[in-house]
Amino acid sequence: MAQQTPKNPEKHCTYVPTEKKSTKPYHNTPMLDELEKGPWPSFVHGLKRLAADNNMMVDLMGQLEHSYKTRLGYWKGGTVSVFGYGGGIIPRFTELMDSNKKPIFPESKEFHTLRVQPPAGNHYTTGMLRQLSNSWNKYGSGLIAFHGQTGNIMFIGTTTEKTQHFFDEINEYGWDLGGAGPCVRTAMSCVGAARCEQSCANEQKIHRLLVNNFVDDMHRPALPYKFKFKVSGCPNDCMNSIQRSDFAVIGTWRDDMKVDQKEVKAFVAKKGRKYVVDSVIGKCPTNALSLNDDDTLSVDNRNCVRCMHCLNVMNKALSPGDDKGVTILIGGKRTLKIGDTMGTVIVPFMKLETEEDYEKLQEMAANVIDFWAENALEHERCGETIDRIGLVNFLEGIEVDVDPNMITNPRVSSYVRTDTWDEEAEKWKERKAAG
Amino acid sequence: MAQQTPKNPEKHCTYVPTEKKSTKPYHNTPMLDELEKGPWPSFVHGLKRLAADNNMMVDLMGQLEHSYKTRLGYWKGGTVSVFGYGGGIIPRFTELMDSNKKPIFPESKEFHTLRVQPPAGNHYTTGMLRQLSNSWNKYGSGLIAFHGQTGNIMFIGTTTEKTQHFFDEINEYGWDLGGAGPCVRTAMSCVGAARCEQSCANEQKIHRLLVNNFVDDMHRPALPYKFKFKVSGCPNDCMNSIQRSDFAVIGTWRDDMKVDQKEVKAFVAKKGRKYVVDSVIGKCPTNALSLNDDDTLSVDNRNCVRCMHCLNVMNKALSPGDDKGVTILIGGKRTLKIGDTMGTVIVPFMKLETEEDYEKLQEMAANVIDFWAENALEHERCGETIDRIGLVNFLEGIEVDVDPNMITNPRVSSYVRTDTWDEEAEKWKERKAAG
Amino acid sequence: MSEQAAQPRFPTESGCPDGFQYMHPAYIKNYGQWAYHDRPRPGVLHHVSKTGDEVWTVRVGTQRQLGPYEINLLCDIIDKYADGYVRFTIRSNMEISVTDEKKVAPLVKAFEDAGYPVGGTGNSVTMISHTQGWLHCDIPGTDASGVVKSLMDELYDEFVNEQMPNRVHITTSCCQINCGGQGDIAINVQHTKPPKINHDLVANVCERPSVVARCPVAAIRPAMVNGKPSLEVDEKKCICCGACFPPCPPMQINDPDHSKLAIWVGGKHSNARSKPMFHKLVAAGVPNNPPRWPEAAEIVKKILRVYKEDAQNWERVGDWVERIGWPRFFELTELPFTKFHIDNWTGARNSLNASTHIRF
Amino acid sequence: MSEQAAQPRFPTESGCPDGFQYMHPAYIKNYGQWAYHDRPRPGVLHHVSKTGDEVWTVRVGTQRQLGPYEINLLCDIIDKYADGYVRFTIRSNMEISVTDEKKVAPLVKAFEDAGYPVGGTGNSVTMISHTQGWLHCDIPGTDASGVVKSLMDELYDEFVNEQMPNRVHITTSCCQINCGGQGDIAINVQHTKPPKINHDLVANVCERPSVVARCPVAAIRPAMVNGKPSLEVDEKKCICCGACFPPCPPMQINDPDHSKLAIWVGGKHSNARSKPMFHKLVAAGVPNNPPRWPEAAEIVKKILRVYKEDAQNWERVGDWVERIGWPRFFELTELPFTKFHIDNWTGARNSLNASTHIRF
Ligand code: SRM
Ligand code: SRM
Ligand code: SRM
Ligand code: SRM
Ligand code: SF4
Ligand code: SF4
Ligand code: SF4
Ligand code: SF4
Ligand code: SF4
Ligand code: SF4
Ligand code: SF4
Ligand code: SF4
Repeated sequence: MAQQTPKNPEKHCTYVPTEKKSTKPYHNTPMLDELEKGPWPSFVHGLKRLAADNNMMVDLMGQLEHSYKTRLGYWKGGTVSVFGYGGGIIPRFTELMDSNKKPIFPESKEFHTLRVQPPAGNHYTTGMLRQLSNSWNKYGSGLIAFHGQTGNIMFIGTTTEKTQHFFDEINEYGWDLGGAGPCVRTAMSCVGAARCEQSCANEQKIHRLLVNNFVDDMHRPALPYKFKFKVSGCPNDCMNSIQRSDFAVIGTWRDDMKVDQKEVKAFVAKKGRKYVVDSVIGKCPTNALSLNDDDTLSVDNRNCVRCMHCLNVMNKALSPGDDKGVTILIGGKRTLKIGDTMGTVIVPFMKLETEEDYEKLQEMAANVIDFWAENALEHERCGETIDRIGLVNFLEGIEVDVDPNMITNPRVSSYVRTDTWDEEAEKWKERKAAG
Repeated sequence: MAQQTPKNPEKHCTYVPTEKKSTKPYHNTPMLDELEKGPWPSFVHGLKRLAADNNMMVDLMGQLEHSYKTRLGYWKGGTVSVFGYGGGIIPRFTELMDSNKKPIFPESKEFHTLRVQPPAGNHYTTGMLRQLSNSWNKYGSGLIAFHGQTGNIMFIGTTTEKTQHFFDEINEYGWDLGGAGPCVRTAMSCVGAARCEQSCANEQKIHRLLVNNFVDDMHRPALPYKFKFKVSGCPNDCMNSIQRSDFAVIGTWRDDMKVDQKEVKAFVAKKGRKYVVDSVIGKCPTNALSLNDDDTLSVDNRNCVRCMHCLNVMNKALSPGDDKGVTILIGGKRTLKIGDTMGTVIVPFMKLETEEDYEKLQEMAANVIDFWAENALEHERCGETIDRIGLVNFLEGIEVDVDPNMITNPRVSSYVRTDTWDEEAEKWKERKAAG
Repeated sequence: MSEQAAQPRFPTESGCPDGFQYMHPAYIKNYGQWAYHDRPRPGVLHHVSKTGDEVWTVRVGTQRQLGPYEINLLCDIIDKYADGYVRFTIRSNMEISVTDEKKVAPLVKAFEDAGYPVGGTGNSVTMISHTQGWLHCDIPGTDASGVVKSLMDELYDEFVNEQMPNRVHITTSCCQINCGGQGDIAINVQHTKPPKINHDLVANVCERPSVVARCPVAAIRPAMVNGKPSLEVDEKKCICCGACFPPCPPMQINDPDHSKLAIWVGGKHSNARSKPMFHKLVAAGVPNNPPRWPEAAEIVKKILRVYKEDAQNWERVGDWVERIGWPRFFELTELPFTKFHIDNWTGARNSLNASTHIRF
Repeated sequence: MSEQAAQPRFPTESGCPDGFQYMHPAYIKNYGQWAYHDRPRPGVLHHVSKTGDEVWTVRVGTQRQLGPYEINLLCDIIDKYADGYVRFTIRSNMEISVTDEKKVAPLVKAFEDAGYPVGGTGNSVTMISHTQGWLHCDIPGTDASGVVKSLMDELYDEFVNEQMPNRVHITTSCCQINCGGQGDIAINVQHTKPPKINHDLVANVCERPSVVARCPVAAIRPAMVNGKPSLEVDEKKCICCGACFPPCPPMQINDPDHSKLAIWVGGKHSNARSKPMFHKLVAAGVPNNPPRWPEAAEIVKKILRVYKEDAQNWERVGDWVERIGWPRFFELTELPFTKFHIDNWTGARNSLNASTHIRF
């Protein structure tokens, strides 16, 4: 469907200035032009506005159009960094050369990206957005991605020289680079406690505590491979942490969920019993819910697995309990080498109240990274290490006791050596006795 | 708890004759004697009765007691067969020798077992049982196991020489050896149509058709390894065929299940709505059932996966449909080498009505065995072959088209080469068009 | 005579006999016609045919290994109180059918008087499926008949009554190969030490390449030991499965002390409700303690007690544990959870908890 | 100046900035105090605090890559019609909160007048999470911004309305590495030919051992090619994943014709109802067809249409397919089922149907 013509074209996402500041003539971009059509805000209008402003983006559009035509990419990597750091920059050099090895699109022959850590939760004032944008205009293409899939602000497109100047300027007013390469990466946390009733954790604190404890490991890549933290305030996991981070911290609660029976009745009255039975009761993964004849709700908290579904649907009537904490899962990542992995529960529940609690969290993260850094092969993610050496060896390495919550079911394979069964059984009994 | 003293000790499972026909004195068997206690019929009383009858069992008890004392077994294998056959016998020779290499228990130094195929469904007349028992008394220890876990009658304990005589005698009146070694093994089928309302197949016919088509492969072991058929009349799978056979044939139906609403109401009246909801409706794996307000039952046959549960519980009210047939799963086995495997659906539904239908079944079995025999490594079960070469290659080998019912979900791994996607997609479309 | 004897006889390859020859006439008449069944009492099935015919079937527990005495004893009862037809179930129980309800009670009584339990139907603990053990097998770590007898003595009441949430199928196996197969509860041998190799014999007795090929973890290497070709085992790799023992008896895996028992739970073959499931390890290091294996029996009884109390109608052991979760299972049974419970075999990743689904 | 410039400046390793500096005052005041929320209209969230405070949040779709013009355009609106605070979601949507309900309608209108869609909340199709593509990445098989723009044009109505059974999270990725991650629907590159190796460059550019180590199927061997040390690929083994390309650009995996798109369905991160799930392959061989990739868009729209019609309330795409079964999914979407759908990677055994559970 087509974009209806705007009332105020000068203040519209489709606006492209007629006045041209850039000195280099535009390239023909018939294919990209196709993407100016349609109702969704077009990045092509954006590129054209920048091309009107600077030559780098004129040539960038030339190379991009060429990619569209030939269905191939033309960037290669390299090494660029700012003084004192080893990572945080994704350097790009054009591969499109003419017969005498000169760049076909010289103005954008260098087109590096700076990965800058956003504030936890991606909160900004308009003032700060404008300030960042202005700095980038001075030193770069002007193009900023809010945000990359790992959470960084990506300042896309500048030269090696200007990289340093830009970093110096924004670092002065409080911004630091994120991760790139084999290092601790920029973390992500959900809006959580700031604006979400489901939050069982202080995402802001956890996020910054974890990642700012490893600034050195982030800025000077020396780990076997990337390591990502993600923090979600509840099992809805809006940060995709289980599948997309090496170290996932997810809020949950240990006591009974809160049920406001008045609101339950109101909900039933509004939606009808059938809806409640089909959409809430019937969709509980463990049949832990039943709707009483008086339109109140009974919850079998012992079998509730904190999946969040009923709290999501009956948002006003049901809430997490008071005894809040986090579950930690380790080892999630994408496909490379062994296929996708999800994080595995390593800490079923960790209370996060006192400063000591938070220190324990920090220690846990440090232990994991230390053990992994020492034992992983090159380019091996933590989840791959666990898969290779086995969960049990990993647990021993980070000094965490086995717990049945770490598994969905005990072994089905009889291929195991149980010489020391009695000792291991003793350990369990002692731990139980200790409580 | 102790066995109460019998009214008629002479006609009781605990009876041991005082009169002794065997010439060799009994060995002391304090440990075995312990197993004469308790209410369950004791095999030890049985052994003692036989020991009273023949010397072989006197010494057998001696060796068995020795095993109990030392917690070790003392049999080794060897090669014994009847004329014309290569298998069907499990030869046993004692390993317990004295200092001059003479058997410590000479009378039972040979203790071979004949595996004899029972009639499909394990049906006997008392006359036939007595006749078999008499033959075995003549030539063997007298001890018979009804039945082995693969379904054979096991005639336990005789010498190499008598093995032939016994076989000759029973073979004359209609009994044949089963399988042992790398060959087609004795099959099993449930009581099924003979006495079970759930039966969706003619187990008798399927069982004998399959196995008697391979008598040569059974009697002359020349396959990579064992191959077992099992036949269950319905998905209750009373023959454990999915996990315990290489080729499982299981009855099922394609049309709607039969619901006798009168009986449904009667059942609800008898058991109450709560029971019906908790034990039937609520336990359907696909929520395909709902209990109407008038105590009748609605079945979503489209989502019913024929699990049998509701038919099991509401046995009188619910029955399989009319359009009956079988599902075939291939590759079940126990642990060795790669861990336990279950059979995989290879034929979601096969009609078995006409003789042609049954021939198709026979062909399918022959194709599977041929392909496996040609492509398996030594000592590799069919399920291991499938696991090693991949289901797709196996299907191509036996010329069966892929079907989504063979899997629980499509691939999650992107590690696949899809060059010929379009051709494969075409095949599917053609098959759909063909209907 | 001797001449004849010298003449070898060619076998008649008759294969699997036709069951109809020996089938109860009512089965034949109503073959494929059965309408429904109920259970008038534990151990008795009542099947009704669409033709209106009815059969009552009495299920009787046996010791599986039968001699002439008990075969005749049982056949006498069947001839006298029933119709002379009998079948065996997959669990070595006898099933005797009669078409006249009046015959049921006397038939049941006759078996009970002769010491044979009537039961094993429906939601009972039926006969344990057992294997050969020391009586006959060449590789057993323990006995079969003895283990089964001891357990059935303990579970006698559960056989003759129907008091369980659903039917309970127990299996035993006398080595790790596990001919008994999967069970709601399975008691299997679990070796804990690598094989002791009798190097003098290997060369003569074993086909070394196929022994090497048999090892699931490739722990076996051909080697020369004091001048003779033999095999050696990498004891770090070896998981003591005993798979090398059948093809190569000199690889002594059995050990009176180190061959232990392990208990597995939740195996299920039927497709009822849940799909078929493998059993899972719950306890190992259980002493192999003849003649009555009391330690194994204790654990089995404990598990059954908890299952009986906690499971819902029609939940098999595996269904039940899936519902309440494994952590709760270990809590209720008070069995220790150890590192050995965490699978590490191919595909083990699928058994890890990759979610926040946790019961607190 | 130049002197100064010569003096390198030491970085302040301040790390991740404190979010409270830039947070809306109502967020700070009610931090951890929120009681519930509802959605007065698509694209607007209304959160109520235990303190009684309320905030209305307007969610606005953006093109992710923003320049000074649109940053100022959007900030002007936020300053004029809202409170000067904004946050970005994980899907590059802006969220602008106001404490006065009256401000919502004008704010929404201002964004819409400027061409920015308000939506993406609740059971809508929210913004597609995208990656870098030809714009910046060194290994892309296709573009990202262009694919997303084309798709969002097609799905515009689903973004500004809430008409789906549950929220729909779509991801795209411009190579098989898949930075976009799992999605209810994921559109990823799928290469179909092994890398073409530029042997002249390998020696200088690639650390051969680590390239060899990168291959998931061990298809790469070091080799001498016309006198130079290079690498060779066993094309029988190679599954064309492209993993060797990032560490060794001479292993050209990208091909204008043979780098196709594949569509995956049923990925799910949340723990709601079902545990997290990986997405599954449903269609491959889809042409990589800039500038608008119509073939991919068609399949995505078809899947969404069927999902919308057939799924129950609150079922995510993955939940829905699990309930109706995959055979039904292929039937309803009329997508061809092929041998490529059958997994063959480690643990694939778990994806085979080892039961008679079949829908006819
Ligand atoms: C006689 C026998 C078949 C045979 O030809 O040998 C048989 C016969 C019946 N089975 Fe079975 N099953 C028999 C072994 C099995 C087995 C295999 C085994 O025991 O090793 C299984 C699979 C076990 C497993 O899943 O691990 C088996 C799983 C079932 C089920 C499914 C139970 C469940 O809910 O999972 C049913 C349905 C039911 O219980 O109503 C069933 C139902 C029945 C019914 C009620 C069928 C009928 O309507 O007649 C039969 C009477 C059983 C009873 O005890 O009430 N039968 N049944 C077997 C008796 C064994 C015994 O002596 O105890
Ligand atoms: C006799 C019997 C146990 C019993 O007392 O009932 C038995 C006994 C033996 N089995 Fe078994 N198996 C018996 C049923 C089974 C079953 C159950 C079944 O068939 O449903 C299984 C599991 C299903 C399967 O086929 O996997 C079974 C899985 C094995 C295995 C493991 C096969 C595997 O691939 O994992 C072996 C080892 C081997 O074959 O190398 C084995 C090997 C053996 C050997 C031959 C031991 C050996 O390798 O020397 C045993 C001979 C004992 C003897 O002296 O008689 N037996 N075996 C069963 C056969 C009696 C009969 O013919 O009726
Ligand atoms: C703003 C954001 C977090 C952030 O800090 O960025 C967010 C915010 C909320 N999410 Fe989310 N989710 C956000 C990304 C996600 C993601 C990740 C993603 O989009 O890539 C997921 C996991 C997706 C998956 O499972 O693959 C996610 C899974 C959920 C769920 C679980 C849905 C389900 O049934 O599976 C809920 C519960 C619900 O829908 O009520 C939820 C609920 C919510 C609620 C309603 C929480 C609350 O009470 O305030 C928030 C308003 C959402 C809305 O649209 O109505 N949020 N939510 C993200 C908005 C993304 C966007 O712009 O569209
Ligand atoms: C920029 C970004 C995509 C985007 O446009 O948003 C991105 C871009 C690249 N990713 Fe990524 N990944 C980005 C988020 C992700 C994510 C999502 C996440 O973090 O939640 C994943 C999946 C989760 C994970 O970590 O597995 C991801 C999994 C990968 C992988 C596969 C890792 C694996 O173990 O399977 C690679 C390949 C590698 O690391 O060797 C990779 C490699 C790359 C490289 C460096 C390509 C390369 O190896 O040369 C890309 C640089 C593109 C460029 O020129 O900027 N990227 N990458 C995201 C980072 C921006 C940011 O910092 O905020
Ligand atoms: S993860 Fe939970 S707490 Fe965080 S935003 Fe999503 S729903 Fe709210
Ligand atoms: S949170 Fe999930 S598991 Fe718990 S009761 Fe609600 S729906 Fe059930
Ligand atoms: S498998 Fe089915 S048909 Fe056969 S006996 Fe069991 S319940 Fe009856
Ligand atoms: S047979 Fe099973 S799946 Fe079908 S309706 Fe009955 S319980 Fe449900
Ligand atoms: S389980 Fe092992 S020991 Fe027992 S009979 Fe089978 S093979 Fe022999
Ligand atoms: S016991 Fe098992 S693991 Fe050990 S060497 Fe023998 S076969 Fe290999
Ligand atoms: S998906 Fe591939 S091509 Fe796209 S950004 Fe990530 S690594 Fe680069
Ligand atoms: S494309 Fe993938 S499979 Fe092929 S050689 Fe490269 S890394 Fe190996």
